[in-house]
Amino acid sequence: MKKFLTVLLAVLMVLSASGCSRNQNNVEVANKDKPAADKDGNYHVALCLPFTGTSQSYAKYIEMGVNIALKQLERKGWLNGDGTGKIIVTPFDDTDVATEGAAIAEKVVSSTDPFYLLEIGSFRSDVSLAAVKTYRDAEVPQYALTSSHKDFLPSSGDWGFSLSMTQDIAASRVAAYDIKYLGFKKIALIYSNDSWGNETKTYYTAQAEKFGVKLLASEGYESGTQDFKSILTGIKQTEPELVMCFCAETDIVLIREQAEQIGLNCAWQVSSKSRTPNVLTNLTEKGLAEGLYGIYAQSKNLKDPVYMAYEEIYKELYPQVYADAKNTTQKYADQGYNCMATVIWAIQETMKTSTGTTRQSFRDKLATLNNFHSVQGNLTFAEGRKILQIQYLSQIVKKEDGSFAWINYEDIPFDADKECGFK
Amino acid sequence: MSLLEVNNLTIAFGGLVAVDDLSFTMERGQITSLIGPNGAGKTTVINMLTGFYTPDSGEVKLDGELTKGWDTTQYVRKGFNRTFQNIRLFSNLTVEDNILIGMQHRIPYGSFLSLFPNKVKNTCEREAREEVTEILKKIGLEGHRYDKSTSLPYGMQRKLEIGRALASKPKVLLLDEPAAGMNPKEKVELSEFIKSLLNDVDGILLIEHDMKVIMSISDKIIVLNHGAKIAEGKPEEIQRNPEVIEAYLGRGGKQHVDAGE
Amino acid sequence: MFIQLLMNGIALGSVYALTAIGYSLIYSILQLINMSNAAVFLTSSVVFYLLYNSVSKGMIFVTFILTLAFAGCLGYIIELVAIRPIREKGDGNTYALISSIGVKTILEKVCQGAFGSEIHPFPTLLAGKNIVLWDGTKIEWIQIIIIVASLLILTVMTWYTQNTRTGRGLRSLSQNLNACHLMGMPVNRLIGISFAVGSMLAAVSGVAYCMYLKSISISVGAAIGNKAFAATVLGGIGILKGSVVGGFILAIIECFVSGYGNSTASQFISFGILIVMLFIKPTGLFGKKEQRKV
Amino acid sequence: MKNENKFTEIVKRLGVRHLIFFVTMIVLAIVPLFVNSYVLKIFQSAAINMIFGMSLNLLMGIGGTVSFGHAAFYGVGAYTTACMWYHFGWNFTSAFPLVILFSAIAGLLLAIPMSRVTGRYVTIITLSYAEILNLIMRNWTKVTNGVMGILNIPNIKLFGFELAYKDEQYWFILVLVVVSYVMINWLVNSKLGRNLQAMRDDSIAAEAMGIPLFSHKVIIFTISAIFAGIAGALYAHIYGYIDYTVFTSNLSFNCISVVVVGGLGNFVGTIFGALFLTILPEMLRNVEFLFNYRMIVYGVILVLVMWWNHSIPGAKIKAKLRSIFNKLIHRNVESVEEV
Repeated sequence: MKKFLTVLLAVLMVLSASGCSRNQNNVEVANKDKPAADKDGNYHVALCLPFTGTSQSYAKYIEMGVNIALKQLERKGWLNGDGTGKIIVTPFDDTDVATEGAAIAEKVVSSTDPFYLLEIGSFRSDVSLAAVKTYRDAEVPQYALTSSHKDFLPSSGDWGFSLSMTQDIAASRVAAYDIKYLGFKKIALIYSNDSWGNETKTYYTAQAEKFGVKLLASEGYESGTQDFKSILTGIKQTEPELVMCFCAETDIVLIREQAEQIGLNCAWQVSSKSRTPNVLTNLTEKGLAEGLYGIYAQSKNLKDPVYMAYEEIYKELYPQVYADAKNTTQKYADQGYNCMATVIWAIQETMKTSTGTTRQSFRDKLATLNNFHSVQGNLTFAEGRKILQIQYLSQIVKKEDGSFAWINYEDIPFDADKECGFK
Repeated sequence: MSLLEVNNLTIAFGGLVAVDDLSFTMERGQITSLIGPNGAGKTTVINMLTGFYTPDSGEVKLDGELTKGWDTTQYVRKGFNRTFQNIRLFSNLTVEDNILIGMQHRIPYGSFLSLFPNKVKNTCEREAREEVTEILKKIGLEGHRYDKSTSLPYGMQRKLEIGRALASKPKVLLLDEPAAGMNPKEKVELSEFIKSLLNDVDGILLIEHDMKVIMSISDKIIVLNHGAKIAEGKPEEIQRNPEVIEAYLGRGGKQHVDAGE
Repeated sequence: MFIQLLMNGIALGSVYALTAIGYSLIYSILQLINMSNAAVFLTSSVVFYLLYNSVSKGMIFVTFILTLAFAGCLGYIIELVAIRPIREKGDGNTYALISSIGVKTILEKVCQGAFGSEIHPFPTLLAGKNIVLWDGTKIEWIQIIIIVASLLILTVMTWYTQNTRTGRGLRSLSQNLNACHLMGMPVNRLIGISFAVGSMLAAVSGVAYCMYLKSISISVGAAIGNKAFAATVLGGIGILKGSVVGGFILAIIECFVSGYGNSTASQFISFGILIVMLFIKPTGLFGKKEQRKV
Repeated sequence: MKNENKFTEIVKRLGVRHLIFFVTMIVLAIVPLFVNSYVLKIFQSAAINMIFGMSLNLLMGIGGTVSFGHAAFYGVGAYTTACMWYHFGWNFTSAFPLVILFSAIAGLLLAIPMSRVTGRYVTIITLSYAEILNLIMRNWTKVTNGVMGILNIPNIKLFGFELAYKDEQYWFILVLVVVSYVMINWLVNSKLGRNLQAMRDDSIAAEAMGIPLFSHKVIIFTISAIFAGIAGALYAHIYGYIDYTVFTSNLSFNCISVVVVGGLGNFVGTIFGALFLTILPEMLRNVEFLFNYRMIVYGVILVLVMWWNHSIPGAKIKAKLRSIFNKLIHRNVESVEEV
């Protein structure tokens, strides 16, 4: 038995040492220049989102946005205008788990039939981060539209894209609005203790200190916490004027409810992540909606023709979802639509060029996105492909007919970037 | 100097005195039996002699050496080993492995040497397996070396358990009702077998209910009742001792025997 | 502040206690930790919500009864399908435990599929009314109702196991399963009933918790399962009284620490106490030290 | 009865299990030559799960302790090698001794409370222990970079020779699988291994035979934790990104399923268990209608496997099958001391 064993070990050693002589099936060096269209001219896009698990609703909304953009393109006769040149989206479910994201990346990167032009997703930053190495090594564009982790773009080489602001700008602007515009001095902070929440806390606190305001309390809670009463009781002692919440929409509803239960009366603010119709409907039913501040990335100009066309198809394809959200479109659906719209634009631009649409040409074109007329105002990829979006203060106000709605203060005489010294 | 000295051993479980001021001695080369009705504290004595229970008071001397403060591993290393009232074999291990476990403290290599193949480990294992063959011959289980211990019939399992205890070459072998559940023919065979064990161990403490077995092979008998020693002596004396009869047969039985005299 | 935290702790403690009784009941009978209990907690809350919005529009009490019935059947079916065949072969409980993990995955994923990951408002009893103490502490009536309910259920359960025939049957099962077989008791039916009762308890605590939060989302059962389980062991596994006291202690400590300290520290402490406790007195607060039967 | 014994003796000496193991390893070794990098990645994670599964099987199958927190040691191994790279730039080989040391310490720390209590507390202690370690990973920001996780962990460097290509990495993991299997079998077929199995079957009888229960429990926990730590370190370098969300109780449950599906105490079974339970979710990913019911099918399979292996109706069917190739299959461990 011992002889048998040593023979086997020797075989394995030889195989691993002879690594360099095998065929190059691991890293598709040449793929980035391969024309992305398959034999009948269609382009394939991988959509990797948490279709099951605790963020499945967000995944559903993003997919809706993508489908609306595709339906619009279909009505215009697809890419070539004559019904050919379709874009085929293949969904993958990463169940919000990092290892799943990495496994899907491997599948997308190595698949030759269908040959994917790019990958859209995933929803949470750490799932996208788990896959960034694979996409970078295989040189496949990774469009993590909702990833705001500061390490995502730098570590993705030049193959990563995102439609979310990184927190160093976004969180600082929120601090500018709260302190400089709304004039709050006594501020307490609640944040979810994950990579997103932690980052927002760091930049928000730093910016507040720059404005000479020291936070009364800064309470992080472990994900999965549902009883916030004790944290809120601690905060109530500090008698804050404003409580800033960097948390998901499920948490803010609980926090607002329980704050009411323990009699913590002050102003409340959420970040763009929880400025959603679902928060509006939940809080309205509990009578706590009035006055909640929020942040809205980009302006949703309801009269804008691009938005009107998008809303038309939205109502047509998803009437129930539209009605549930009190006749407004979901934020993540807008972002999904924008993402797909930019992809369609980049493909159409590169189709005309000599090399045709390849991963490399698509990536180079997409990186030059400038003042792209999207559903949420103009999108521009600044240096390092950082997205520059305008952020507006937003609030739930009571309309004449007694109902509540999110409104954006777009025309206020206040420039957050100047206050934070970004300009 | 006697092999084993037990002086004023006492233990109580939450007020109930299980063994009350028990003293006796065991001589070398003898089979000493411990008898008494159920609940007399026989098994508790064995548990105290193997370190499972620590007595409230009293002391035990093995070859003059005090056993105070020993833990179960020291009891085994110093020369105690036992079988159990209801058989406790290692169900997933083979017959051979069960016996190897019995002699594990005599196999002279530690956990570190167990982790990789080395000469010391190989030689020790080979010698141990040879010794297992001898023990298997002695208990008549040569053919079952690689069978699972639970697949053996009841009588063989009993013998295996004794073989396992033998494998650790104890000075004092404690047998807890070895003959339980056996038919008369097996009992006679077992008595002979226990008698033959005397040339492997220094002394045997036997707990048994079957009077035929006790009377046929015991050199000295100690009778317990409610944890206290009520009689000690040769088998013939014990047979006629009135307290013993009363303890066993109750008051009525005593007159009957007196009448029969 | 102190009283507010105390009240938070007591209310949360009663939810832990209710779930812990479910674990303790099944553990005391089968020495099996029923992992699917946390999933039943979630499923029953989801079923309550769906029923409330569809079949028994607005009638909380009717929906509650329907949910209890559903949970009871679910518990019985889980035992019948996933636990009984494995338990009867007698290979030790590890395998029944793994099967209950399988059931947990199934139930959780079915709920996630059916319910989506959004948060929805949940009906509650005596909404909006609350008592204001002298130092401004506000106590909701729902908190008091839950505390009363958990103590009530504890007394009912102890009375049930002491005096009724099936109750005594359940207790005798926990002493010696095989002996009950010999006595001709319908062991399988009794174990089925104990699973059903355990699941109903999980349903009650699930609905109570959602009423306490006045909202429901699919991550509602996640944290509670582990905490209730820890409470069971802290109080002395298998002892109903122990799981209730263990639940209250754990919750009160958790609330005080996250009130004065921060929520991360409270998680450290609640699990840390458990391990320290097991180091000092492994059998838990009410467990008796067992003499090793050799 | 006579010839039957002779045959079992031959089988025992030849070790049919080792034969099956080495044949499987040969087959797995040639896989990279036929398969694209996606499937190769699945086999890589299957190989890592083999080491992780064997480490738990050592603890459960041989040591007799069901641990619900094995992901904790996996995490300690992963974070040790990642932090050594993140703070000091060490590569895999230089961090390896530390991986072994810290995993061993983590195993030791769990062994102490574990050996003081009876079986029924096993579940809650291991669960809480893993939960505490996860909290430490999440909040010790200075060392583990906290919730942000550690990114861009480089490929494995073996004495300066970087394993850049996937199949090289895969073969390296296979070598470690073989080495782990061999070392574990050395341990199992030794005095220590026998003593541990005796403790597993009946701790009172084992104590009566003079086996020091506490020290043996500590040894088995430490060794099992070391192998789990090695698997974690491999995960860190192969996937290149780790954070606290990876090392949760789900990972521990998956590992328990791998061990139990493969058969307690049966290390070749763990190899197949790891293969089956790593490839299965991937296969389900492609089946269109099963799209988001993947995990439900996983749960159903878990229940079915338990039903197949350990239930009376399942046993009846298996008995019929067993009578067909009765001689070859070596029986697994039937029962474990009460949990």
